[in-house]
Amino acid sequence: MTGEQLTLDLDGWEGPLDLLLSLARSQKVDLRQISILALVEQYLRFIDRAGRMQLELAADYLVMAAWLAYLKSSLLLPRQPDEDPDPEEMALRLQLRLERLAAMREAGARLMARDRLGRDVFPRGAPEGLAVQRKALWQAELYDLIATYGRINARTRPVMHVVADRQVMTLEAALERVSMLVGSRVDWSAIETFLPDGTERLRRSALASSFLAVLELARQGKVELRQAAPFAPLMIRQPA
Amino acid sequence: MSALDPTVRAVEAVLFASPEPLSIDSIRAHVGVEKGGSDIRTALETLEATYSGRGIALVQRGDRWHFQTAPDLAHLLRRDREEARRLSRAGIETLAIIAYHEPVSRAEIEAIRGVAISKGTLDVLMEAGWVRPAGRREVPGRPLIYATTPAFLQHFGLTSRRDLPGIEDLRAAGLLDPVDLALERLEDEAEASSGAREEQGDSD
Amino acid sequence: MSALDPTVRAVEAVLFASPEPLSIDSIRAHVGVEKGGSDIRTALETLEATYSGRGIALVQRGDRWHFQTAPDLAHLLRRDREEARRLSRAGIETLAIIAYHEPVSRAEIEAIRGVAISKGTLDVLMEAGWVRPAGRREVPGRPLIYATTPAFLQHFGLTSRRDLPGIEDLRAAGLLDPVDLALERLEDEAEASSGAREEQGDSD
Repeated sequence: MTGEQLTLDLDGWEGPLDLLLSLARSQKVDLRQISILALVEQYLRFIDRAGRMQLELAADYLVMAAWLAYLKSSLLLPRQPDEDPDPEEMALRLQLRLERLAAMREAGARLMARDRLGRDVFPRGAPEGLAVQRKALWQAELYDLIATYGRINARTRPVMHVVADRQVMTLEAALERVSMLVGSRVDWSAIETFLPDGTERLRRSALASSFLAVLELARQGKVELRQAAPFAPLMIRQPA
Repeated sequence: MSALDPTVRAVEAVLFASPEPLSIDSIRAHVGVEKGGSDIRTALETLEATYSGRGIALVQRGDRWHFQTAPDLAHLLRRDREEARRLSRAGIETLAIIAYHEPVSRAEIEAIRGVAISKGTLDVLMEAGWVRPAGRREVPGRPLIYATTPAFLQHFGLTSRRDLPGIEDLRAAGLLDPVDLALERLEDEAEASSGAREEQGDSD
Repeated sequence: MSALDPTVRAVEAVLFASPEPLSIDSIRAHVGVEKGGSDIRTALETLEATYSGRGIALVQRGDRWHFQTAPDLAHLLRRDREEARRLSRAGIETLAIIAYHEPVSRAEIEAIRGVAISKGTLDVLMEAGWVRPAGRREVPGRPLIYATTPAFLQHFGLTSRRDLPGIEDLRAAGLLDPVDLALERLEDEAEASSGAREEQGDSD
């Protein structure tokens, strides 16, 4: 069989489908009438020979071989009703793929054989060329003009920074104040008693920074904290 | 040649001077409307007929027209024997698949060829100016799809994709349909014919 | 055209495809001797007569021959086209500054704008006919100063420059609002790069 005479130069094949197509061609019949079973045999023999010659086969050739071996056994064994996948359908599917590849291969060859520009037919060797001289009609709208001027103005106008009067107590100030006051207290005192007098805004800021300050002091072991329940007063004292 | 129709002369001159194929619109942009002249399309038809059988031919490629030498004179003109860069087999098949199936995704090309296409293959086709990305397929993953270009038609001497060799036969034979679709159709046909047989059987 | 003489066809194709004018010897080197064909010189004479009065002509220059488009159609090969083009941001800023501050020198424009202006920007405004040089400032270096033209007023539908809204009007209209400054800076950058492309485009 011609299939056996195919050289084993696997570099020449573009994957298992290509090899299968070449083998199918060797059956010298219309692809619609090839014997899939014979084709499978051919392929498996080919792969087997390659294996015996210790040619390294790409994984996809082996995957195809395994699949074809499975297909072959399914085709030969008595058909199980409702077998899935249907082996006849698998064989048909393979045949359809081969037909499609063959069709495109032939189409490619016919395409390449056409009278091609620059190889068989030639355009004018020295065309004079066509030139388009563009004349711009400049467009702009009044709105764009004045809006742009406004933007330039906004962009280049001196910018004055006004810093609002912010009533805050810094963490440093709070640390200092709490450290100082806690020494003069004998018993547990609520955190609120450490805050400076002032507006409500200042007291809120002072509460936040004093809270951080007592956490830090507690970490350093300089104060003890106690809170009976969530949201209960936070009590502070110097360690005994 | 008798043709002294001013539009015919003008179209002839513009097409000769152009380094690339021209659409009717761009021809008109140069030629303008000559008084007493025929319209551009008529002029093109006149020229096509005038040059028929000569050493030069007027041809339509896609929606563009250009002059080129007659194909049967290739032997006089082929400048150097070796073809400028031969396309690999993978390149030729990929180009054929794109041309006959366009627009087509990379996965679809690979399904037909049965192998992955190397990155270089599509690059070569795009670099040659024959293939271009043509948007994305609106399916999961939104893959890029590819199609041929006007330069493809020009290079291969095709008036349109309908001129692709054998495309009508391939379509009629279902060979441009995906395997799944072809399989469905075969099953439908098988069912229809077995159905027909059954009916015959019933009527006996 | 009747010319189906093989030599005439061949000479026609060879001359058409050649990138340069060809002598009779080099034509013969390509064409060879066609059986039953006329000789090269006769073929050239036939072609010369054939193309007489058409859009292209076969001409002899020294001892070389080539095709060229008919001289009276040269105007078709160069065509003017008017294109509406929008002023770039640099252009409109410069125009706005000139309109509000005229007469104004280039250095003054740059000082107000806070960004240098390229030479092309003023050229475009002058090409558009909206800006003109209006003498020189009598200061060291005697810089050119610029002012708007009547065509400027006409294009923007203004009776006089006094029709331009003043700074207070702009503020009231929210046009002095610096909120979109950051956005604007981004746009400037985008434009600077597309502007570079435009200038390239202009040069062809």
